[in-house]
Amino acid sequence: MRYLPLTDADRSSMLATIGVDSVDALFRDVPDHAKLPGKIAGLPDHMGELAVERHLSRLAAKNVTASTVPFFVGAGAYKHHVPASVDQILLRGEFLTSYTPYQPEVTQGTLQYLFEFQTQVALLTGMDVANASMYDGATGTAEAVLMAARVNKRNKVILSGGLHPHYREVVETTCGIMGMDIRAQAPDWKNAEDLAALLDAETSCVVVQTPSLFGHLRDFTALCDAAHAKGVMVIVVVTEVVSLGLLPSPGSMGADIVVCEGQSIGNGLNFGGPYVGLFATRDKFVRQMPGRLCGQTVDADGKRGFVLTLSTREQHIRREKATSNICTNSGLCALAFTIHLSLLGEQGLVGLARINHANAVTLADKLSGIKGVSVVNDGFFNEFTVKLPKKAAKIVSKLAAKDILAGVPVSRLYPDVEGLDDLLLIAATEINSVEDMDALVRGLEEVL
Amino acid sequence: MRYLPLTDADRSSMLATIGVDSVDALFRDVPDHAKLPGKIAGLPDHMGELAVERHLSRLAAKNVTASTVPFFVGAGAYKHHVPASVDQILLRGEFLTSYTPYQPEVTQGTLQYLFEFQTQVALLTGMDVANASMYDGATGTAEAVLMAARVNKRNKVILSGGLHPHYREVVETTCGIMGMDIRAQAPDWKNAEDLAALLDAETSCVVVQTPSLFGHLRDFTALCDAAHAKGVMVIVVVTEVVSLGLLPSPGSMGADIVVCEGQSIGNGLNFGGPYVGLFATRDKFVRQMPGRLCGQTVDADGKRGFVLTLSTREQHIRREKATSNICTNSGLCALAFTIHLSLLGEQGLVGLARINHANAVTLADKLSGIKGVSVVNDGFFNEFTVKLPKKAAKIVSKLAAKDILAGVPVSRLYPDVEGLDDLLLIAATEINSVEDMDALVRGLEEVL
Amino acid sequence: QEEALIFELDNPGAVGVDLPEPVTTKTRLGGLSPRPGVGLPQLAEPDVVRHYTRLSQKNFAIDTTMYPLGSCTMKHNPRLNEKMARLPGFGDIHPMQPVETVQGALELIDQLAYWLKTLTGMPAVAMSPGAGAHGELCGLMAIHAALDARGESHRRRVLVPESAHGTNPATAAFCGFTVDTIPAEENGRVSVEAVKAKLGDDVACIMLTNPNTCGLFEPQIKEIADAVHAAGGYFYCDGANYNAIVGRVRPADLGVDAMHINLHKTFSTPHGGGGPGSGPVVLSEALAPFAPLPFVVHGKDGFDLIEHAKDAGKAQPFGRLKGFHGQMGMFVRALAYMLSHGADGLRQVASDAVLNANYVLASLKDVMSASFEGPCMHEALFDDRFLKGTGVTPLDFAKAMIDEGYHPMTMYFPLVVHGALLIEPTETESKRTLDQFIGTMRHLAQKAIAGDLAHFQAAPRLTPRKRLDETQAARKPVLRWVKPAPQAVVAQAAE
Amino acid sequence: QEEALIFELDNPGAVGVDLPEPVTTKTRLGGLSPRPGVGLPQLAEPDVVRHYTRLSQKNFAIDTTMYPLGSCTMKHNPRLNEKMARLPGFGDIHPMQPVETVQGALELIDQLAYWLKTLTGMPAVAMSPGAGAHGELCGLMAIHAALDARGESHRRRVLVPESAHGTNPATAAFCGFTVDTIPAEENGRVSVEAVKAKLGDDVACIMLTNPNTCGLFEPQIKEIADAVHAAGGYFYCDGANYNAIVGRVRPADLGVDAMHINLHKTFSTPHGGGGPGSGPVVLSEALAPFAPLPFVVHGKDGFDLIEHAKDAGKAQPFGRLKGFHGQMGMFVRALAYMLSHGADGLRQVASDAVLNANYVLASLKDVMSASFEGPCMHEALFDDRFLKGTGVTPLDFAKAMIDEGYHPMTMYFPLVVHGALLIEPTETESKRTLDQFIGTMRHLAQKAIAGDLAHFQAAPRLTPRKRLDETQAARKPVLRWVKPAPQAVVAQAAE
Repeated sequence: MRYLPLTDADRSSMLATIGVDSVDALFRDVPDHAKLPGKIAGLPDHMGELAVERHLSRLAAKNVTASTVPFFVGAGAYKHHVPASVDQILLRGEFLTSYTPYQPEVTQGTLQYLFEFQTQVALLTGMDVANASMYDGATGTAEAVLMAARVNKRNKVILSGGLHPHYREVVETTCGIMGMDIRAQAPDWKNAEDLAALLDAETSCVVVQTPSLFGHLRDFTALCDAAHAKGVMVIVVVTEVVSLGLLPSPGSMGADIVVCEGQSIGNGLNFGGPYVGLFATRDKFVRQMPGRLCGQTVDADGKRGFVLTLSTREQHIRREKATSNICTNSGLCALAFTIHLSLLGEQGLVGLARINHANAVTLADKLSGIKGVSVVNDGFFNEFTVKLPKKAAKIVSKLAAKDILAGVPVSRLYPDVEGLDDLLLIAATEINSVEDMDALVRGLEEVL
Repeated sequence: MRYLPLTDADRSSMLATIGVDSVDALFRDVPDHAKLPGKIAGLPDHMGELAVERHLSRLAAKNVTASTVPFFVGAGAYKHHVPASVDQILLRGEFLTSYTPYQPEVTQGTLQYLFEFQTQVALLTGMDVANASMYDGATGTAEAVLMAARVNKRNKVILSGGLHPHYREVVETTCGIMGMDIRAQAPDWKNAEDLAALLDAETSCVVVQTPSLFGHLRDFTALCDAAHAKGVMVIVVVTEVVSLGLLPSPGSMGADIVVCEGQSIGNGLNFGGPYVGLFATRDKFVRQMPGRLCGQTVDADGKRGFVLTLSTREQHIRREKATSNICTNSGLCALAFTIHLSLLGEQGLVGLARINHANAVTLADKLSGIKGVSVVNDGFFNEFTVKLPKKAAKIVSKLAAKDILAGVPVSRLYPDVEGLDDLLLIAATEINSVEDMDALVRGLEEVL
Repeated sequence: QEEALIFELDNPGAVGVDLPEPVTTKTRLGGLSPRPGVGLPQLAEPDVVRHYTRLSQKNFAIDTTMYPLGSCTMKHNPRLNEKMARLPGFGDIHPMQPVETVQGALELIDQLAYWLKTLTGMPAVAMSPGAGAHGELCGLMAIHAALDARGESHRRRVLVPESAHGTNPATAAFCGFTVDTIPAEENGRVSVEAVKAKLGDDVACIMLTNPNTCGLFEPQIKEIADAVHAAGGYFYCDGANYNAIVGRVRPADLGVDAMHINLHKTFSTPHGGGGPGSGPVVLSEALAPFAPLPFVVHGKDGFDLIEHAKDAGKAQPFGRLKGFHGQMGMFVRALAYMLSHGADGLRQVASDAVLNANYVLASLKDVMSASFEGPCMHEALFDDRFLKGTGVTPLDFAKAMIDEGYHPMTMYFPLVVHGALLIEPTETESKRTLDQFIGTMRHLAQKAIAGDLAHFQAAPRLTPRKRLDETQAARKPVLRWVKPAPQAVVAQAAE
Repeated sequence: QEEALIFELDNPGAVGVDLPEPVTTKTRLGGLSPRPGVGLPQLAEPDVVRHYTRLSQKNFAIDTTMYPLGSCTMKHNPRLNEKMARLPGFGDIHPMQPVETVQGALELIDQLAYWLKTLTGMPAVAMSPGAGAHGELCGLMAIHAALDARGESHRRRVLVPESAHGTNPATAAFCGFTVDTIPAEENGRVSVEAVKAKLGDDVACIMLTNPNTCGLFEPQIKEIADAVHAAGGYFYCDGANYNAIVGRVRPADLGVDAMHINLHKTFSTPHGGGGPGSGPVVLSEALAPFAPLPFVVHGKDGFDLIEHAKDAGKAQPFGRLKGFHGQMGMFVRALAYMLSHGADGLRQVASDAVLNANYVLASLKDVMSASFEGPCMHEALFDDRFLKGTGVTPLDFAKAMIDEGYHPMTMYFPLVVHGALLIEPTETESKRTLDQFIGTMRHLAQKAIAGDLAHFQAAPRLTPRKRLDETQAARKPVLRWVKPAPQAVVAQAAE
């Protein structure tokens, strides 16, 4: 076995040193009935690299990849171009094969990029501080709801009808078990809900999303003012982080906690994971924030250095009194995010956001020209909702058969809600050429 | 431009420091007529990564890749499986973006792997010493011929009819211009030539290949004895270095210089380059050896370390009296070779050689069963010659149209020699499954 | 070499990417004004690449040194797995593509699930948890749901041994359970008597790590499981240390109802400086119906993805734990690792991991104080008794290891022994490396005992930073860079 | 940290690859006996990966530090280029596949040729040379062949300036020419008078580097070319320093007949610790017919590859220089680089390379001795006059730079000045980096002048090895590892 360096000669000599005559003797605490006499049945023996590559390549070849077809699928994960240097740095063993930086003297590399990541997230979201990443946007949202409850000791939660249903479900599952009162609003595909009207003195927080699931944009300043007047925390969720290059920051609107899915920057689609949750808040709430934090300090010589800090919030110190049970973050995805965002820089991020928006505007115009098709949105960033004259799910299937991946039917996310069957979410990013868009228009015209 | 860090503000301030008012002023020595006023016409402006990737991916997609079809092409370059870790180490910036190790204190990494490479090559070839690599096997062969002439001050060169024609042509071109008398033998597809009979007191060297172009094997011990008796140097060329895991080493047969194409270990096909030439000889000839050499020494503290050495042979010291004009080696390809060979180790190399041979034997048996097809070879390693009832070039084209890459028609290498049109070189390596072989047999049966 | 923060390298006007002009300048922002700016620094690509390459050089990693961090299973991360995860057919597919366009991805998840179920002997597995602690959450939520379904919602007490990872009690609390701690025995194990003493009809489950955090196999595990079951509770097993028994012991045979598997430990998906992880949870028949959404099933036209309770048939999923379908990238790596090892190799993994740990234990126990009699499982636990009177703390000792080129072991965990030093070599270290490590540890232990306190207190000496002031970091947290006021910039430039 | 040789890490019984059993044990070796053994060491993959990763950490590289090695053009190597070269459509195709299955590869070669011809203004290019010196060989062979075709085989003298790279005279000698050295002028240039004084009807060509190795553009280059042409000779231009003028000056406009282009310098294919390179040669009308085999042409069914003289039409190829068709992997990288820069970016490359060098020159000339009046081109040449009387040699100075984190500049080349220090920053270094570098160089120069000889003689202090004994290495060459005799093994084990 190529990964196992011990030879039989090594094993014999080591057993002699230990003073037992077989490895089995080392497993003496295992109940006899549970000791397997040999390898587990039903699984193949070890394979060489070539065989493993062939096996997995065969599976991979059965999937239709985003880069090879006109591709407009979004709904919380977006196909962007990631510079080649990002992945090359990620693959450096010093980053890839190191652990959580518990020994700061030999992990300043990891710690410094985490500090840079936290700063980038704070800048993007317009907030004071950010943590060193969460599993993803959805779990980050649930953590935010729990954090809000820790801050204001209230129990009622209002979820916007523009919130991604996966996020809503994760909040319902995770916070519901804690006994919180979750009030999810109906799908707000018309961008018409009035959340301020729902807030009261029992409300812990209200969770909104921008752009919303349906692509709608809103200014939440008034909502934040109304919420703060009632002691309610406002959690703003961003599932397409590139939008923050063009749209006003949640911080500037008054958000108390901002959660983003960071996949769009630095990370591939990966069929949904691993992704990276961004989590930012105001200074005053920092000790209620979940997740790992990197802080600046000095070393014995007075030089600037970085350490994990405020770990007294965390499970390995506080155990059942911790702010969260989280132990693992999404370090490598955060590194990808940080490197890509460093390459983009101010000019690149703003430019990328503008290209995304321009492509979406262009596509929306083209689609509006199709008979029976209308764009639902007034404003949007790089994704919008269209109303079709037929069921969207069927149309998407027919287009997939033509090797066009047209978007996400709203009914896939809301199978139980009536009246949404003809809605389709369509995303356009910098990867979409005008030819791609024309292919979608032609394809739609054919199948409608 | 993403690769150019200077900003316009930087440029202005730097020009001020220099004391000129424009970059143009720095080009004042350029004759006016040759000063281009602006960018060169006929070429596009700069492109982003996505655009470059798409442009090149379109070109790449027009080629049929070895991994996707039944593949039996050899004739001096072989498709083998290279472990993933090889390329990952190669891509480490510390190796990829460093230069020739002229400053040994900060390039011990490069120097040590070159020392390991030299040792591996010496072991494989059965020789005393090896250099730190040449451009490829063909240029290495020409250098070997020139080296032999430096050793014995003779002018006549005998090239076996089993030598790869590209190697022959490079020798003819490179050594011919020096006025050497090159006697290339007729293509020896029957493995019948008697080279010992051609040697005389004017002969500087005889160049043989094993396995030969046609896949034949020979014991060169008697030839070496005969040559040495007449003061003739024997140069043994190996174009498939994996064969050295199974076949007797050229050193054990008495070779004076061994040249190999090292591509098969660690390096992809790359449409013919870059590859890596291995070059080994006897201790007594080391000061006539061309190319870079790494040697062991000690540092100021007495610790073992490595440096480039014997550079008094080289062009940057000796100028027109150098042993060769070579300045660049094939360092990164040598690194790939060294890492892959380290992973293989004794057991892996021998095992790989046996699998290659077994696959070739199996394929030869299968092909022999086709009516009108015969295997020419008595012995072979992983490549052999078949005689077809029709012109091989046409058969190869017809099979290519069926997405089977069947091998190299001998006529492509010898278009001017009659009687070779029905010969086809077929290689089988560890990548060929029995299904691949059966596909070739079926394909051949269909087109014959 | 010093490396500034990326923000301090800002070079306004430089670009690190080249983007085309937008196809239109028309905007449809629904009345919002474009953001005036973000405040990000600008650098060209060469400067970004150099910055992060240089940062990387400040890290220790498995690729560069033995990293015997107890409980963390820092084993070799094969690059084949990275290559496979980057196949466009896995890396470049969207979770919301039509299922007919991702059949290979669903098949991969199904195959990985088969391996996990077969190895553990369990009938079901929930694939979506994002890490170990997330898996614990999944398991406890399934237990919660099962209890509710049984009408026993009053069962809200969870038994957790003293030696448990902090995630165990934190997770239990996170699910609204109360935590009841089982004291550790003298021998580092949990006794069935101690458990029985805590059982009652308000007990939801026990959370037991096995092998436990002292690196010991719980010999009474089956009796404990039986007792808990008899009392109407479930047995959640923390699988963080599954590396020690994979292929040799099936958790199903120990009475386990739920166990998370850290793919980033046992199955070698890289730790990446802290994540991402992946924590699938195997489930017993009793808990299987409550597994969360989504999951893969064999449909009539291939594989189907069940994303909603209404499509779940007889199952009663307790909800959803994560956006989309789980850590696909980690699944590919883990399956590549499993295929590479096979049934024979995985058994060897456990054998060699345990052998290596016992070899370290046997070779050091005369100079360092082993906390418990051997044999141990995959890690060897020492405590600070051997440092008594020397003035050298476990922290000092650990920092001295750094100067010898080793990443320290885990310190001060588990909490059940004083000054714990937990060494996990893993199965991918050679005997040669272990012998060198043992030699160094013996040398350091002897040096400490010989009274060379100064050596330890001054360590580490050879690192980019000396010991860092963690107290200052926590007292006045500086969690982000802030652009210096113009005056400060001037002062800095003048330096 | 010390790293043993891979051979010293031999662990017999370990494997680094897992191979299946052969499909048959039947052999057909034509009477040869299988080799008894090779003597290679055996290691598992983790140990091999760690070994080479640790070795890599002993190197300086562009990715980690400024590397101002004059004449070597150590610029940023974009990873995009590496990614493109690894596309299976380029990396996984065989040079002898049927041409109809490699049309994209031939098209890429054709496109790269178009770029090279357009940039240089030359009508033809030979693609196959494997490196710069190999390109020189190609150019001189073409000249040789052209002279022979003209019936002027008596022209066998080649003029080479004193300041030339050693490859120039070596190449000329390699082609059977005699080398006649042109002395350098006081101002570091070659004068047309000095050339004219050497001309005669036995002159085959002049080999001139432009910009030259002193980092200067030859102002009389056109006059020199005209004089050589008038005398019946050819003008071979060494294009090693083309980086300085790409996009701003077309070699064709200078009267060049042949010039090699180091793709690994101007077009940023990585140096990789010494190679591989790639050295296409652009050719004038006069030399074009003699370009070597093989070459790509536009055929009626797409691209054709001409591999034999009989298919070459009116061309008279002088032969073949290399197996197969050239350094395809480098072609892909170079074209990716060219497309990324475009016509506008490539012009900027030259401008910034020259600007950076002049900035260094201007910022250091008051403390170090500049060899020639500026402006320079892409590199700044200093000599050791500023060290006079200090006892510090250029070598000492260079080693002291290492301790400051910089790879030294080129030393003792070109030979035309005493104690040369040749600094080439390249266009991919930022002003910030240059300012830091300049600050360090000024500091070191002042330290040397202030008399701190000991500091320099003891340098480098911070490297894995102190200065190495090159004399011993050359006097008693040890060029390979040899297995120690059994006795030595025992002694070593006992240590």
